[in-house]
Amino acid sequence: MAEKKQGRLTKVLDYLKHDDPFSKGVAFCPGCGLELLLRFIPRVLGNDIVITGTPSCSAPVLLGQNNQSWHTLSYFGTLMTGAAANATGLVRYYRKAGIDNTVVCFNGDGTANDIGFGNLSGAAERNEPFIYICYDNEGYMNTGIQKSGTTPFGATTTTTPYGSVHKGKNLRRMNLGLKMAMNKIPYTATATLSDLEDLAKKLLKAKEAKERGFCFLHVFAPCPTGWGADPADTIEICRRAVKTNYFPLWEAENGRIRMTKTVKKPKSVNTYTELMKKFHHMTEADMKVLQDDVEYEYCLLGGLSVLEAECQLPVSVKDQGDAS
Amino acid sequence: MNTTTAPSRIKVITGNAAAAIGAKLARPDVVAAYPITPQTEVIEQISTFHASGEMDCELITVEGENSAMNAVMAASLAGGRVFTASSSWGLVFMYDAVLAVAGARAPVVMVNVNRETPGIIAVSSGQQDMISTRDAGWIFLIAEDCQEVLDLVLQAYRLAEDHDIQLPVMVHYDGFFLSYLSEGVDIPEQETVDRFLSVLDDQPRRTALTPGQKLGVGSHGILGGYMELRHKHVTAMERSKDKFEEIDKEFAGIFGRPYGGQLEEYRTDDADIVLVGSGSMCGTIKSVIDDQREKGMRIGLVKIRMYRPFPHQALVAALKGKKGVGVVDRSLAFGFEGGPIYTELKAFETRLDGTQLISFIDGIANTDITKTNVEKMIQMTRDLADGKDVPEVTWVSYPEANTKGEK
Amino acid sequence: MSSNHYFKHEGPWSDAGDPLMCTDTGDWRTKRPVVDKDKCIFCGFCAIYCPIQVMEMQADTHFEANLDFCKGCGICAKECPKDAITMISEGEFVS
Amino acid sequence: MMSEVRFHGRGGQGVVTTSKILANAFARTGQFGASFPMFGFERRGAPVTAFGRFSDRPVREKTQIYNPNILVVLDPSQKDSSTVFAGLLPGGMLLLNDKENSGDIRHDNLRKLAVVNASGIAMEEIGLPIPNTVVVGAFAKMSGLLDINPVVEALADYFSGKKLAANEICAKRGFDEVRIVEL
Repeated sequence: MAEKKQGRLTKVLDYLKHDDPFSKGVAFCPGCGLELLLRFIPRVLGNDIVITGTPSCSAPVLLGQNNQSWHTLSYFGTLMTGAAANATGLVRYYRKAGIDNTVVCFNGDGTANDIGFGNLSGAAERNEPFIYICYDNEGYMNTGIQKSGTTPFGATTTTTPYGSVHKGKNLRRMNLGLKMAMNKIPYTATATLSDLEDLAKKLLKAKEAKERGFCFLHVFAPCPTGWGADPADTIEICRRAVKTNYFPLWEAENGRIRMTKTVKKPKSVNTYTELMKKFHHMTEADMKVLQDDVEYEYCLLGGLSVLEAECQLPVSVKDQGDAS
Repeated sequence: MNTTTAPSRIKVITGNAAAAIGAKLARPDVVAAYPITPQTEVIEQISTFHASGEMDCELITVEGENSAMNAVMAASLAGGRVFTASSSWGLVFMYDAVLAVAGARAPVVMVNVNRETPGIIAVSSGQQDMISTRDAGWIFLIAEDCQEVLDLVLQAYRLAEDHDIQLPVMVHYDGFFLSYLSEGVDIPEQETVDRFLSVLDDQPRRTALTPGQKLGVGSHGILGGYMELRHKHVTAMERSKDKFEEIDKEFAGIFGRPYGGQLEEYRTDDADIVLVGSGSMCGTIKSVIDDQREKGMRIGLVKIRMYRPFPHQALVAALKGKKGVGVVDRSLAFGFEGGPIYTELKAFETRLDGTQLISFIDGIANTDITKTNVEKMIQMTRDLADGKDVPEVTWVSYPEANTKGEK
Repeated sequence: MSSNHYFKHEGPWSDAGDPLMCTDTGDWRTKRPVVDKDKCIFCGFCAIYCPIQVMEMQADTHFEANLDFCKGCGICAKECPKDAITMISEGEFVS
Repeated sequence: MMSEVRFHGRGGQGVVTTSKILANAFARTGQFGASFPMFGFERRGAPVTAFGRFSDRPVREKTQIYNPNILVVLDPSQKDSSTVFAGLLPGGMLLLNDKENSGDIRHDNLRKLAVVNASGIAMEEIGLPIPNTVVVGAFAKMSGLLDINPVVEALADYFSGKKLAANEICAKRGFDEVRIVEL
């Protein structure tokens, strides 16, 4: 029998210092990106976090049913309209009462970018000391796959269906991560499930940065059911999203953007879209629009990450000192 | 003219300022502030107290009323004492959170400065915002004057945070007519207020969301669990009636101002006709009653101070045997001809042994409930009691509505 | 008087003191992962990428799926760098 | 006469659509049908229950179904579960989607059993193991309450083009290939 090559255990396991507080049998679809992310967070950050969640795909797991619970974390079931404001109330009282805490405001893209964007923006503007994690599955999945503000151009959902006249979403997606980074909040970052070590590091950085104020994590979390993908492809979809610059990985400390993964030879976006039925109706012309979007956002990101060093705009020489 | 109370305690301030001072004296941990006419001065005053260090609270200048209620809900469920204030469109913008607060039994105390809502843009006084949210599951209290605004805020904390109650309380007062009216108000000493509120510290601590405590709030209520929670809520609302009476007596003992609990009965003992009203209109009504009394008119006022839960037992006891009762509503009940409070009282008409009820709608959209309006209402209630033909509903300041009516 | 049968508090509080709820998700799958111990190089990719975190270490030689909860999504098989895991239809295992 | 039918399956099998198509078919014959799912969240792979009331008189009841006289089980792994048989009336019928026609299911109140390899037929005709359009054909045959034509016509409200054609074949094959066992 050939000597089995003793591979080295992945370093990611070193970050998983805490137990998985969730019951093993919970209601997420097979291959759900959200399930992996939800279990991953407390395994990295610890089981003393206070996590808030809204009616969503995570609700049947995050929120208790009568007196029974699916996990051992302290949680707060919020409304989509109030998520970040609820988290604000928690951290403000804990600060007043001197209670040490890590509050994780855990929401989908619908809450973060659409119905709850107001209080997300307010919490960022007030620099509230908690971690807001958006799991972006690009649509309202719990209600059965409707379009959201982060649904990409072209994608079909049940509210942007394929019809003879209209064919999928004809609007661009909002880039939530970039929007939040613009506020010079202590920490912003994007992350996804193919790069778990990167995700773990960013979670720990957020936990440290929250002492100085608001932290926002934009995590790309595919939904096989909603995207018409094979459940086995969830991680590969994340990998290709990064490799095509569809979902670049970066972080921003006090608004200064730094790529955490530079893709030397980015592939064209169709190597990403081919894994999901929601894109399969798209014409050449549609794909060009999507590719242009991806490149526009990536160049914007590139520009922002070198802005100060190579800024051509006139700046008052007198107070050239550190702006922060 | 000698002064009755120590001069330094009486200050001439607006209703809004009285609300802000009441909040300050209660020492809240977290205050959420978002401006809306006519409430703005409340949060401006609190911001000033906060800036000067007079108020050691976490002040959250939120981006909208919805976030105001959500922030104080969470802080309250985490164990903190909280305060916020709003009005009309702001109150209905936060309505989903208002419902969530009641469902979660978070003892939030809020001031609502009554203003016309919903549907027609009107920056003017009326109780429609209170009526639009009356079934939210909150305790509703209504103040008549600036002193009562301050006092009700303090009483609201004793009621909301009482271990047997644990319900959110909203203190209503008329925008414009009271929010902007300045009158002498006795500002209690901080120590006296601390003593009044310290009763709560001797009670068991309520359940609070604490990191690492394996406890969560905001769970699904499933079938029997949902019904159990709702039943606990309904019974707590009922308990709050007697609790409010006890708090009123204790308050009178400490601060020297008895109000009468759920209702204030003004010269009703020997009256055979009565007006039922709430809010700032009651001041005008009382002065007209005194004038009419001198002319031999046996007229009294029942002032509603607790509107939710609806004080029907107290109302029946106060009105039983009266010949005629005129209910003055400063709002509308869409779907009914008469006003909302009139319609609710009508449900108990059979327990009043033949007392006849009529409905007056007045004072909406800043219309002034003048003395002559009150005299007219009293005269119509007199005619009702004397068996004359009187329309069931009268829009006192909008005669076009009273097509059958006179003049 | 209202009971405390469903909730132990006045409000909608759930405490994790009682045993956690658990759904029989193992019954959801149509295929299951089978690990070839010889091909497995014990890298743990299957374990970190399993959404339910039920690819469990066996001594320190290889990993195996906890079939009480595995939903048969197939991520472990797809992510295994050595193709040591194959998804087999549940039909094959019906006794 | 009112039939109260309970459908058992899994997320992704089109359980709710099965009941809808039948209600649609009954309506086409001038009869009445009401179909609705058991409420709660759906997850792909998780058990799903749906209900259908079909009658020659208007259906007015709005409650779930506790004493079905007909059971339809789209997911073979649930064929022995007690919840499937809960409340079945004496003289009840069961339509089962199963690969091998075992027909070995017994229950005191079960009088008629029908088995059809709906998932298999669906794989052949539409390339997906979604059994519901085969099942509606089989249901018509087993229950004797419907001819195949209204069932096939009903499909036009849910499919079009090539998909409609393929699903029509599924319904017909269901009707023809269902094996009925009188117990």
